Amino acid sequence: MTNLPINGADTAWVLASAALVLLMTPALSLFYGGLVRTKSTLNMMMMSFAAIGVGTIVWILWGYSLAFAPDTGQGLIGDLTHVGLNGTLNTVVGAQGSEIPTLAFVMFQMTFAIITVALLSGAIADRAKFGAWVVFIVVWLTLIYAPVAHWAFAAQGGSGGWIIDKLGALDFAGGTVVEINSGAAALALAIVLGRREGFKRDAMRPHNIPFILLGAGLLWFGWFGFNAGSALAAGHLASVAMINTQIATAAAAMSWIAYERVRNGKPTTLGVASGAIAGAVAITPSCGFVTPLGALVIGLVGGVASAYAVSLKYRWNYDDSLDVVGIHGVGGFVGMIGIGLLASKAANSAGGDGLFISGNPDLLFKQVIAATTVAAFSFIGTWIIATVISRTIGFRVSRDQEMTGLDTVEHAESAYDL
Amino acid sequence: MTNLPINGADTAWVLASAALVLLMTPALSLFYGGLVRTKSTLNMMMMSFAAIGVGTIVWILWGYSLAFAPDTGQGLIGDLTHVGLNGTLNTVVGAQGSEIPTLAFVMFQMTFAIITVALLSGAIADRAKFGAWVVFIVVWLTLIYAPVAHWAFAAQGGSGGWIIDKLGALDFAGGTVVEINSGAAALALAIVLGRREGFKRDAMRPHNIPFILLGAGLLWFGWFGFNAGSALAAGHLASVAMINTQIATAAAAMSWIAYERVRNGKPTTLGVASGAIAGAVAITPSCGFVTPLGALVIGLVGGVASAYAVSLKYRWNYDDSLDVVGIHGVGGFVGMIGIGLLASKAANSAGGDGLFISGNPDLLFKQVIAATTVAAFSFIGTWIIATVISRTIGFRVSRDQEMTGLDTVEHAESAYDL
Amino acid sequence: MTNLPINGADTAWVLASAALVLLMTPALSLFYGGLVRTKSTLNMMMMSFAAIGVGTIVWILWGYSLAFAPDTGQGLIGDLTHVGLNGTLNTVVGAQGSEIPTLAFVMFQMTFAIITVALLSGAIADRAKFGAWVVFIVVWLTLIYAPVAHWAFAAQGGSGGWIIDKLGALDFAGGTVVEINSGAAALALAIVLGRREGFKRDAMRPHNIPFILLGAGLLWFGWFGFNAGSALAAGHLASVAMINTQIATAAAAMSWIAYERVRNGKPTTLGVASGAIAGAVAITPSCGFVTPLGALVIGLVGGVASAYAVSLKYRWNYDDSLDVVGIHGVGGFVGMIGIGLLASKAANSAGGDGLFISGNPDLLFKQVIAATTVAAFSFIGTWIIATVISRTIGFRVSRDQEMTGLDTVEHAESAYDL
Amino acid sequence: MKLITAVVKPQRVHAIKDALHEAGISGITVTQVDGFGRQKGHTEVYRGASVTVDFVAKSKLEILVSDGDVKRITDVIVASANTGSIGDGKIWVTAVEEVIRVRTSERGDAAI
Amino acid sequence: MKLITAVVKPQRVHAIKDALHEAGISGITVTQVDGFGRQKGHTEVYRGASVTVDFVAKSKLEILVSDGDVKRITDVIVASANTGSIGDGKIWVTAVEEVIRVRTSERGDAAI
Amino acid sequence: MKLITAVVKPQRVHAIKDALHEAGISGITVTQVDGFGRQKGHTEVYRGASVTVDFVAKSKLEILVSDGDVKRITDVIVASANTGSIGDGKIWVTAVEEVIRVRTSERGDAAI
Ligand SMILES: Nc1ncnc2c1ncn2[C@@H]1O[C@H](COP(=O)(O)OP(=O)(O)O)[C@@H](O)[C@H]1O
Ligand SMILES: Nc1ncnc2c1ncn2[C@@H]1O[C@H](COP(=O)(O)OP(=O)(O)O)[C@@H](O)[C@H]1O
Ligand SMILES: Nc1ncnc2c1ncn2[C@@H]1O[C@H](COP(=O)(O)OP(=O)(O)O)[C@@H](O)[C@H]1O
Repeated sequence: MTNLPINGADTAWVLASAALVLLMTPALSLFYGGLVRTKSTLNMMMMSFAAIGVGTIVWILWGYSLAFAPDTGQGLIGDLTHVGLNGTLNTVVGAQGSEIPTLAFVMFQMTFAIITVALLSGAIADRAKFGAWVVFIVVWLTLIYAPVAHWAFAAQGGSGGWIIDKLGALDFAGGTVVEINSGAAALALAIVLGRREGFKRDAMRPHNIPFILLGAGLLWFGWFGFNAGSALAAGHLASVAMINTQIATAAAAMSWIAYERVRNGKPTTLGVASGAIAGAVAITPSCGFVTPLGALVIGLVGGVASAYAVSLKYRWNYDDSLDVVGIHGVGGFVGMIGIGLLASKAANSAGGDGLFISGNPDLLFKQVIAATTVAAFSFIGTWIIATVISRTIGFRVSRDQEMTGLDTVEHAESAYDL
Repeated sequence: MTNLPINGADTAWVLASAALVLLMTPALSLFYGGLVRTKSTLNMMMMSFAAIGVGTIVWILWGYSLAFAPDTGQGLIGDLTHVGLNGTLNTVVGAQGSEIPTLAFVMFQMTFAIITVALLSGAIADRAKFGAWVVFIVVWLTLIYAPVAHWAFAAQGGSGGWIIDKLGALDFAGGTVVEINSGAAALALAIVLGRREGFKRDAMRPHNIPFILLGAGLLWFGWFGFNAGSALAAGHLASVAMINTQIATAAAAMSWIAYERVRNGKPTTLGVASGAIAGAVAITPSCGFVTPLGALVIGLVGGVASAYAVSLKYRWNYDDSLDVVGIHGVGGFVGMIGIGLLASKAANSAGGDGLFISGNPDLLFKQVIAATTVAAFSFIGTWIIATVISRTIGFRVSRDQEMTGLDTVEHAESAYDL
Repeated sequence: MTNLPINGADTAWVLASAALVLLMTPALSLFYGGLVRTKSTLNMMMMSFAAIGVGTIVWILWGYSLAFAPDTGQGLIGDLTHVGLNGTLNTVVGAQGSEIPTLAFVMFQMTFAIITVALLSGAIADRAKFGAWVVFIVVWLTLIYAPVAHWAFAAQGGSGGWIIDKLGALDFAGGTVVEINSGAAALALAIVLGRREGFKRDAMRPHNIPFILLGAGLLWFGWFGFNAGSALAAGHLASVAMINTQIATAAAAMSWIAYERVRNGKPTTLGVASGAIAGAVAITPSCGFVTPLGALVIGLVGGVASAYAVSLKYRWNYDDSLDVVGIHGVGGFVGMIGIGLLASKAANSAGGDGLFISGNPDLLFKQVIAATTVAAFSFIGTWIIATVISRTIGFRVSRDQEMTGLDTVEHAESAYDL
Repeated sequence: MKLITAVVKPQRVHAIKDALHEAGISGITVTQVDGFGRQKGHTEVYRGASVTVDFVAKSKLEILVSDGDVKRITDVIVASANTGSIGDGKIWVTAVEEVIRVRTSERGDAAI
Repeated sequence: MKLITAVVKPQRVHAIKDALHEAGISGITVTQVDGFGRQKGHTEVYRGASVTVDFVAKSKLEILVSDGDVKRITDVIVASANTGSIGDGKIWVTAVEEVIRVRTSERGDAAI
Repeated sequence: MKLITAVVKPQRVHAIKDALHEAGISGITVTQVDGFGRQKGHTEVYRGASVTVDFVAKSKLEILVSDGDVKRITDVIVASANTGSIGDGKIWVTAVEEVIRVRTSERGDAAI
């Protein structure tokens, strides 16, 4: 079989980006691992690594096909053409002149699926059975992630996913697919599994904040692949996406700690790390559609919104342990709505103009529909999946095991022996 | 001197890949550093950094020339044309249309030499004199690594290295040069240096498992440069190599812990990290020759094979402290033989068809010859080198120093002061 | 607006490089964080993250314009054309055939500004008010960094920055802008803030040396983007810059520990990490102008020079706590003067020939002028800025707060809860 | 004056501290210790090699009290430390000849 | 023989050690402990949630001395540990029935 | 009842524990401590600056025993802790007035 011609520069950029995004999941494992108490550090990290391991297999066997194979007709799901990566060798995808090998695209998208499910583990820190988590990954990627990815990412000339091809809402790098999806699913998981022993009573200090900062630094680094790589080409669009990512991430890190400074008196390192993530989340859907100054606004707002949102769990009594809802859910909404307000064709002529640019609320409206539909679907779907797992094989360890800590209980290991 | 024209996209990819592979050695130092006890953490990491420092100098002064300069005639070694990187400025290497600057290639290959020798340090953890290790690096890279790299990597239109140009065995990214070579050499080193004080008696728990996981994550990331970069071009082949790397690494991480779950009752985080490395090792020679489903098989087998193999040292009483033999040696064989069985021209028309694809055992036969020859050469050569060092300057610290720990003894430092 | 055409390969390389350089600041935070005592680890890391956050905002609002907008006439500073990144969307910069999007260049240069100011924090470890540090970042980037970057980096066909366009001194990747600038500024800061409680009296051991090594490893990795990315194209020049970076970094790591071995009896891990940074610093200005063997010499000298220089603070009684002066200041001078001696048109025909190559001291002379002028400007300017901050809002915490440690005092956090 | 030493489960320290506080004790010195006793440790597995961690993490509390308070305070500790399961720990009492408060040089009961 | 136990501020340990050394004491055993007392801990904040760290890090020194040295040595410790601020710590003295040096099996005052 | 306290080299703890076990002792409480004594620490070097680490890591064992067991048990410890080199450590014995097992409230020898 002859290889179809590709654009080498774009391929180089997408391959590099795929490597960067893959790194984000180990980075997340460090970020999450540092946030929990010593006794379940390894379990926390292991949940991310399981997402990589299991997610990869699911993706190549059927996940990619469900998400990106030709639509079955209603814009809801792909067909089984590419099961087992059938038909992806030596073929290409992408706009004319900007083709890349299909496998580069499969790889790049795989890393998105992996990190999205890994993010969810933050909601159920310290208390989930590892075996149940593995089962959850398989089911969730199949029933929730693949369809949502299809909706928002599978552009097939008008007959692909309903969000991108029919509704016409804009989501550059996964504000719906990754962020709102993970935020909503995390809320469902946190509710179904219930609160940790000692929630609101015991001090649950992060056990290793340098790990959190390093994790955040590596996530920041990887996010350039995530966002700028989503241009699928090395050019102007990737450049604007990259600098917007930098700006919003930096701005949110600063606005989070400014908010903390006012509210609690001190800017914290955990705040700077959390703010960075919140900003990167908020700019994820919007990085390819707004100008740098638009990104600055989205970042500043995203940081404060999430800094505020992470306290709600104490008020509303759900134990979203590592704040997936407050950071990814809320940040995702900020980004999607930010597009509706601030998108500008000056940044991307193939994008749109938001309310503040054109005075026209059309785009905003579409953004809200996309965001809320994904949130609702993901919340309900995840709630059902988690409930079924809970009632069958059980999703939570016993109270005693939880007190002892998951590292010895689930993995027969201790994180440190200093 | 005018610069010869190059392919910018391919150059960009190879430069990025070289950076990725260089990162693997600090990543390895973290992986290895976390595996040992606190008292020799720094020494463990230092051995890797010495490999970078000394390896770089050896490589530019004579290593590159021995490996890649024109063959001296028998397919065994390169000549001295490029000593001191003579004749490498502003010249190019690579297939027509896909040329890259020679220095990019020199740099990329240098990172392979560095990590290969760094890997060996795992076999002699906690007990080697640092000065002797530095001497060993120089000698081993010269007498063992450079020839083997020449054999398998120096394609010179039929008159280059014997494995690639005469035998015609396939090794995409270093299953022989890096993996089997390091595994066999590690076994020789472990035997010559002897067992650690307390081997099989004392509990030698890894002192920092989060470091191990982070190291594994960074190695995984860097391995994309290692394997996909070995295509030396940003195109279809790099893409298939990258996704195969991802698939096998993920699959082996999962198959290792599945095996552990059955044998010991629990899936461990050290297992997931070890399995990932084992899978990446197994796919290293094969990533550019098999289909994604082939990579899945190789990964699943590689993980279980290495999980089984790492216990052998307790039975056979050699103290390969950090399991270089069980992971790199065994994984390298799995990958080389995997090519003989599963290689498919559908993945790479310039490759071959394995036994299971074509029914023809020819390729398998060549793979076995290449693998066993390298193993034998490396084992014997390393055994001689290590023995000479032992008998002259001494390779092992005193029993007392070993008990105290190498960090204070060899480096006058302590890893932590928390 | 139509996008101006770009070179995709060069764009891919610059985008990848920008990501690499951004990663250097979190890496630095780890390097610095590991060097201090536990009680101010987070503050140390936070200073770097603040440099990212604040630096990004300053850069896009006015910093980039001051540095790279058209010169105001004397070669001293850029005008306000690009305030708020005005006029940078969809435009290009770069030589013909090698154009990249302006935003890619803005992003790449931003990462340089960030890390330069972050470096300074090493001089004032354990004792600076966080709020004052934030103010300092804004002022310093504006008044010191932006002008110096303009001088040495803003080539505008003869009418740009005075160092590059008038004097004609050579600085490939920031020996003046980043290294000498940070070294001189660090000295001023250390003097203005004064010595730490217990300087020379108390043992101030690094609290986490594995972090230092990992930080050094990531810095090394990122430095390829820093130096080879400064070619702004993926070709011969980037390749020579990359391999020179590798060679000098490795050589200096080795020469530092060889020097230590002789002076103190043991090669240390902190030495290998410090030497690597010193070598990377020394090759920063010279990487694109010397041959690989020239890089080897610069690295060997740079390592020893810095290893010697870091002890001077005890003799001269200034508390440059983490040795910014000894490593970046001294290394920067080694590199700038190294060009004057060893530069060769064989490596870069657009460069020059140094004294040892051509026998002509012309270039050396220019190099010395550039280096000393930047050092003087930076030292005096920073001294004034720091003094003003000290006398107004105060730059240093109280003696009691310093004894307690900045993490609890300034950030209400503890690094570890193991 | 007496010194009451109690080796207890770490997770009970918080409750014991509260109970002591209520009983009028404000000063306590706590040390992290490894306990060997009837309660056994656990097994860990690293690359197939089993490692027995044969101690159990415990907290040791030291409390200086006046002679008359010994019974009352040990009772408080027993009550608040008890979980009824093995490994709940031990309390022992020793005589103290002198107590000094560093800050004021007060001695005896006044220094407690 | 007596055992002098002193719970003091960690930053004073260096000075105390020097003072003791001058007073002829060369053997000391030091333990890192958490102190609860009049001196309160501090508050930390993580994502808006306040966490009270209710103990203060202290160092516990144990020193075996001959009967006749008790007063002199406790005075030395008080003098060198005192900063005049709350939390300076406590010293207590208990009787020791026997002391043995492991290396030589010496007993009593000779073993100190 | 008596409390035997032994400060020993960490690398001997395993052997001592085994020896005590054989001697019928099952309960021990171990603390990581820093020892200052005749055995000196070591020197570290950071960027050319020498740092003296003037303590040596030691383990402190505390063992409650019945009065009659003191001699036998201290002998066991001496025998198993001894390496003949400086820094082998010290053992001291103090009187204990009361021992209580938390779980059962048993007192005296029965609680040991
Ligand atoms: N004889 C002893 N001397 C010193 N400490 C002891 C002794 N016996 C028990 N301990 C301490 O008390 C802890 C609890 O004892 P253990 O025998 O496990 O349970 P229990 O107290 O319920 O019988 C042990 O972990 C150890 O720290
Ligand atoms: N009754 C006590 N028993 C044991 N330790 C005590 C007691 N009271 C105080 N301490 C120890 O002494 C330390 C200092 O005591 P604190 O009350 O804070 O200040 P001060 O000694 O100045 O009154 C405490 O942190 C604690 O470790
Ligand atoms: N007077 C003392 N009081 C308390 N602990 C002591 C005393 N003397 C020694 N020690 C402890 O015993 C340990 C060993 O003592 P050292 O003088 O080094 O050796 P040796 O016991 O062989 O004479 C010391 O590290 C210290 O922890």
